[in-house]
Amino acid sequence: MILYQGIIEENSQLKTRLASLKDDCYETLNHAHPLETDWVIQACNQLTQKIIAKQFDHIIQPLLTQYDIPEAHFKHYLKMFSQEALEQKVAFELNPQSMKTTTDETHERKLYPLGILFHIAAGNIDVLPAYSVIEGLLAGNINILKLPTGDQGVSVTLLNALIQIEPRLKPYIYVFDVPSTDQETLLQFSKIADAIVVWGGDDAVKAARVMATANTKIIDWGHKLSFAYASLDASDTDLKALAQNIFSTNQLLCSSAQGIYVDTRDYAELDRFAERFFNIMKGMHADYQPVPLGIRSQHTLELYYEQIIQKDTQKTIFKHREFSVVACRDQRLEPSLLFRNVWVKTLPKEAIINTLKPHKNHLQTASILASKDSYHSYQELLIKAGVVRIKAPNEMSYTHTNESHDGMLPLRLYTRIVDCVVPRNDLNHKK
Amino acid sequence: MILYQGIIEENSQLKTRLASLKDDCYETLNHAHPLETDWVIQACNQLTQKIIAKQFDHIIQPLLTQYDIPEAHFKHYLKMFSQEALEQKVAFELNPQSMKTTTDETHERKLYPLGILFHIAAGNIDVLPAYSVIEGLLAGNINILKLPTGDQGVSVTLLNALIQIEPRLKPYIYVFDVPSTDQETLLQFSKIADAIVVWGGDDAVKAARVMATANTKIIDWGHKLSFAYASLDASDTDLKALAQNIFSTNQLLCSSAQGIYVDTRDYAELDRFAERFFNIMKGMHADYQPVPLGIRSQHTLELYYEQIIQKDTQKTIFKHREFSVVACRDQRLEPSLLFRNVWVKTLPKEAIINTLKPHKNHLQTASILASKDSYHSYQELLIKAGVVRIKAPNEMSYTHTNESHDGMLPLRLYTRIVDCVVPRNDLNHKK
Amino acid sequence: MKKNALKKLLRHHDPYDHTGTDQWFTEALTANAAHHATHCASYEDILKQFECDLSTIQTVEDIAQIPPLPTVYFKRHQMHSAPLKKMVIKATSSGTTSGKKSMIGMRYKDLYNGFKMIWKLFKYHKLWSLKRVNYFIFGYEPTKHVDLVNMKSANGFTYVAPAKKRIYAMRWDNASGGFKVDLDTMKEGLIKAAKQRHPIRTIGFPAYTYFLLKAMQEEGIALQMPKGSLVTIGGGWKEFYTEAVDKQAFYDLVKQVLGIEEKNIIEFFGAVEHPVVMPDCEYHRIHVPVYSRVIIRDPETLEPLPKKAVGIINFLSPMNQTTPLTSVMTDDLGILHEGCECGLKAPWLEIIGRVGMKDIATCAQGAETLLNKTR
Amino acid sequence: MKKNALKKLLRHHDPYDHTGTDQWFTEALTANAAHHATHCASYEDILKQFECDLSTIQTVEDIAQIPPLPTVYFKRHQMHSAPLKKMVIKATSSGTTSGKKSMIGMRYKDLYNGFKMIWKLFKYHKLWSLKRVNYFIFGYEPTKHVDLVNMKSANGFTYVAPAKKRIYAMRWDNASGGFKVDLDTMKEGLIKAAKQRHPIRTIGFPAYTYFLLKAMQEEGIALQMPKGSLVTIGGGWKEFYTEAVDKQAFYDLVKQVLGIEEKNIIEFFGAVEHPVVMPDCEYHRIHVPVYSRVIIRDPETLEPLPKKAVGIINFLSPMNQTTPLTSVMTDDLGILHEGCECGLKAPWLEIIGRVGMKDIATCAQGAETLLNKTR
Repeated sequence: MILYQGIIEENSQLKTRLASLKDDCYETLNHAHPLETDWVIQACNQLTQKIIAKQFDHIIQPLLTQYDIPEAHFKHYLKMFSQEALEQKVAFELNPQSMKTTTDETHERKLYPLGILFHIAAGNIDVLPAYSVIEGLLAGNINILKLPTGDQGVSVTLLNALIQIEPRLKPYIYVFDVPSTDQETLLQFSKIADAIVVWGGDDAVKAARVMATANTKIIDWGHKLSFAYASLDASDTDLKALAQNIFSTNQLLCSSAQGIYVDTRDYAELDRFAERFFNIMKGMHADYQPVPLGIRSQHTLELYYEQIIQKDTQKTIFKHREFSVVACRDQRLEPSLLFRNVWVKTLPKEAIINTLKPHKNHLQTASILASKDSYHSYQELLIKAGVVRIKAPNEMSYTHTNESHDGMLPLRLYTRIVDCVVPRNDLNHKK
Repeated sequence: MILYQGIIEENSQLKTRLASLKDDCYETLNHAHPLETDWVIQACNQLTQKIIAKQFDHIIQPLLTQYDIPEAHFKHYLKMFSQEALEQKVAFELNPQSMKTTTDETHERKLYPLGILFHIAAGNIDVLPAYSVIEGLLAGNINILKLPTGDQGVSVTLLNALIQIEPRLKPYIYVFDVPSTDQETLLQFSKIADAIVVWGGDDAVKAARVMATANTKIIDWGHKLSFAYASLDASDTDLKALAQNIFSTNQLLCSSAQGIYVDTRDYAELDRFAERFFNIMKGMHADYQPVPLGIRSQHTLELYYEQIIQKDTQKTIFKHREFSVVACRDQRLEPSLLFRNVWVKTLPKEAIINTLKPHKNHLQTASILASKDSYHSYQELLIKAGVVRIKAPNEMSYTHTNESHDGMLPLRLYTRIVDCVVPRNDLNHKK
Repeated sequence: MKKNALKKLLRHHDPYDHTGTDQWFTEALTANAAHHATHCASYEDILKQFECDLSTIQTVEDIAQIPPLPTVYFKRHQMHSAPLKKMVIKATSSGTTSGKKSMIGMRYKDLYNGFKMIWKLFKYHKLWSLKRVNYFIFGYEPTKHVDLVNMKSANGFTYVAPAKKRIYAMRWDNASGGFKVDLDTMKEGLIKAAKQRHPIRTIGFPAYTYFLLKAMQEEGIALQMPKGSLVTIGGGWKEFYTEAVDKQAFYDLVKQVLGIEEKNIIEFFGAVEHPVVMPDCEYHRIHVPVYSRVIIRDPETLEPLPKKAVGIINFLSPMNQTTPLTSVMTDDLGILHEGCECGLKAPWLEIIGRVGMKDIATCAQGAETLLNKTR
Repeated sequence: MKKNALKKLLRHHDPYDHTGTDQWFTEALTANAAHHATHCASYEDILKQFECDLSTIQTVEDIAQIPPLPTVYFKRHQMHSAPLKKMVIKATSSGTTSGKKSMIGMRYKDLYNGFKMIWKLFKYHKLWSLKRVNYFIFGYEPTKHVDLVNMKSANGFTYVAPAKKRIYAMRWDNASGGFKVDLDTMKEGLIKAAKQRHPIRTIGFPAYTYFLLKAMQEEGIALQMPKGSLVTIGGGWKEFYTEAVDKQAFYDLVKQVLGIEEKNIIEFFGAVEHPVVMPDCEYHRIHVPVYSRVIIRDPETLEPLPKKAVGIINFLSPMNQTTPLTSVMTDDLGILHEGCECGLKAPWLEIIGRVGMKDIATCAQGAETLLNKTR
């Protein structure tokens, strides 16, 4: 599906639309009223109301089911699009007051949009592509969105709903459903754009870097890894909270814990810790919808394989029908098998930086399961190693008001500061 | 030359130092006292005093001569490193107050350095590599600097002088003189670094993007193009001011005017404008040190060639021994022949965006030479096309207090925001 | 004595008579396991690890005791009961995104036994023919550059009936150093063949066959192929899954474009890690031949399940003495059924799909790669 | 009549007698210009544009009136007075970063005249020899893959004295499809040659020669080459500029490592766009042979300058009838001197360097590329 200036069309129109896209974008820059943040905020706010009023349940409910998202979480996310939240976001990220120079009246400094953004969306959560475009709009940009492979139309529906509410957004939104393999079309988008906003794995980020010309900015929101860090005396409360994150996100989010690092060098202690966590999971799993049979089968096979090679790996495997905990003998930060399969590894405090720093920008959230006396020293080391979010175990995937995105402020990256001299004529002084 | 934790060494030590670099950087993260901005500011301030006191004239004076930089300009640049200016810069760019959330005491937000920066410096002005490292230090980072080809040792001298003043900077500065062709070594640096800060042309930016792994950020300060935009009724005062920029910078800076776009469609008017500017240059050139013979010879040849092909290009050539003005029939934004050879092209107001926008992130400074009534509409169009600095003609290459760099704030890009939950224990409330 | 079991199995007149061959199969299988345990130390270790005593395996009910090796094991480890140089075919499975491939070896003995199996099976399905046919191979042209089992089997298949001509969809291109898809030549060849008296046989990847026929249909091409023409498909079902082509739609397409009846469309089910080929019956069901037994295992406990239950497919076969394919756990989910309108009593296998959710969505970095690796 | 002028010029006994050949040169040059104007429309246009009337050129003082073509013109335009297929040599200049190369053609006639020129010049410099020598060529091995003038001239030079052996520094490597530098073989060859009785001749790029000798010096190698050995260098001075090797240091290095005296080191100055070879004298000065005249032009006005003044070097020569090289403006700055201890009266040319500041520093985007293009 294509969404082009408020018109929804078949993919077969791609060539025609591609031919006019650059001129249409330039036309908007030339003659359209510059996009006002308030239009976007009001439109999002109204759309939120409609969603709360269940007008979009036909697309929202299947998503919640598919990703097993509790209604409460969804409500929380929805709040992010309320007028209040968006106004706060814009005020915090763009902070127009901070542009004022008090020392010199001969110069003005103002934020402007970059101009045209090309979003390469990833397919992990279906509303993310639309979210990326909304951020682009909040910063005042024209947005070209490439939908992820297998997109089910949610983004187009939501963005089109925004346009219905606020038709002045029309010339600022272009959505195309082009496969990632169609490099030629992607290159054309990137040539038009001031910046490529790329979501996705390392391959997507790398591909964008290789594709783009040097005068196209690349803003990447690559995939990240998150984990928990625990001391041996971690409380049951904390461990339960962590299990809650693992069960409820299925470890699919960048912010989901993939595993637990334990502050020990002793494998026997590690195994005891793993078993303890396994038992905690066992006590909780019934509260969550089971994962699909296909996934469970895959884990059974993967863990059966682990069992076969156990002689070599020396891993200790705790397997339940629905989840597993594997105590490893290495320290490598890696994704888990996902869907409630947790690795547990030793990572003595002294080794935190040397082990995790090589992962640098891949690190995102950590939760710390430790008593008060060691908590802060753990936190400092994890931050130095590159972690950008320290969260409570059950809140690892919970987004707070005005949070940065992977340590950066998206709206700032989508804008540029323009410095202007105040011309002599206007100033009426100076030689 | 190598500068490694305060020790100056021969390039032959490269292999040994390379082998320990990662561990030494990690050791600093692990155990060194985190770098305080104030150390850097104080050290820069003291170094500035020493330079003013002529203690570094043996390296500074040859630079000023080589680049024909007037003493006054240099003094102006020097002021940027005073305590007051740097404190202002840090306050404006990092603005730690803005990180405070007033609405929620359960979360803390703080700026942290990215960690380790790898600066790939360009060779255009000899103090720039050192400047890039100072920005990295102000943001609290460990800095690895690759000197540009043909570096004359100024950066090492200055950075070493900083370390002499403030020895606590030692573990935060590493300078290597590695050729750009030694991709293997550069890749090793980039693997250690959280971000590559790349200065230079499109090729350098592109090479960094291709080289770096996806989890290495790339912050590029690519080469830019600047120009003047004039209406036919531009004042002599403005034209003289522009000529001043062209004579004094030799068009070598990103911010130097390469040529003048004129708001007309009429080639005859364009030619008259070109001749007028030529005559203004003629009246001023004696005030400036002549460009070297080799350069002049090159221009003579280039313009002689232009003369031979004039039948095809229809350019009008105004040539003086020391400079030239060429009225062209195309509208392409391009570098001039440099060293006081100015192109003049038609660019009617209506065509500004369509002509310039394709250059997007290559655009930097424009000066507007026009009467009050058209000035602001020109400015708006130029900004929309992507220009990030609008300057008075003689101040195009003059850096103002707290100016952004190519529309971005470097210190912001060299830091990350870390969001931390305030642990329950500390907070004493919440379940 | 046990060695004779395999011979007897291969000599048995009815390739679908399970009851009549259960004992020979059991004996041949344990003999095969013992052979691998003797010649391959890591296989012996695995038998020990799972406390499998081959001597206790007496009836076909017991064969589930032999620990199945998951296909991922063959992808990550090389495991052979014969030196590499003794192998005449080193088959690698294709199509894994991660680049990890199973390495399966075959010796002359295996090939010879395989030929005997194919002789029986093809005879049963009336595939042998003395009439010359035009082959359309939706696969790779044979070349020294690549070593893919699909290529080898597709090409070998062109000797089942004498070939008049062979046209390949994927031809080696020296310029690019790789294969290039050339469906145009295939199309023109088909149009030409419809006017001739020699039957055609198409062979190969269902996806390519489908793409070409679909394109021809869109051009309004409707041919009538000579009597005795066959469409055979197989060798790579993954493409079929992702394109989600409904099988019936495919049969209708073949009928419409080539004028070949559904009963003359034959699918071969097979896997690199399982040395038995399975042609489908006229009702397009994959009956298990006597050279193979299928156990469906619980997706959570891996315990054998009864008929009609969904589980992970475990193939057992004594057909390969080079690589320990004795009992192989696939990545596929399936159901074993009994009773078919075609009259065959051998159970038939319904393939449900690959383990792991398809199009799985995650942003945890590296997970995609990992998931692909395990598929 | 005028055509005979070139013949007379080539037949003149003393290749450095300017006074005795001025008139023939002038006549040959105007005839050459007229020839090109007749066969090459764009050359005719340029003569017209600069209002050059060839008939007014009577004495050698007048030849400055012929408009010189800058080398950049040959790099950006193809300009020939003969069809491409008639050319036996299509020389391209190497070493420009931008990839733009001059295309210079030569026909048999040009080659034949060139041979006559070289015969005279080499005779004068006593370079012809009947003694077999070992050649060490710091250049490209001849191959069908590349078409570089340096390669051709270096190889042609190995017929000046009969070759015993030829060792090339740059050898074609089929694997990589490019040339590979192999200085080790050169080094070993030199060590071996020092023990033999045949003299050696080295030929080619000064930079490579320098690098090898420097490496040998660092290894403490000091050879004594057989009597009659020569070091000849030329073909690419740019490398020398950037390495900033002092010439005397180079001569000393040759003496120390190869035991060859300074007077046996001969440099050939030349440019792709100028069809005359200029060997240096024993004082290493480049005297202008009679087949060429050099005008030094004002770097700002392009007016001819007197002797001893620094300016842009303008070469004039009637030697090429395929490409209009009649008057070529180089990118080099130089001075024309008179009087030399070697006794030659022909003026000699001092090369100051390339136009354009070296290692120019700018951040205006694209400017580097532009500057490279014009060099």
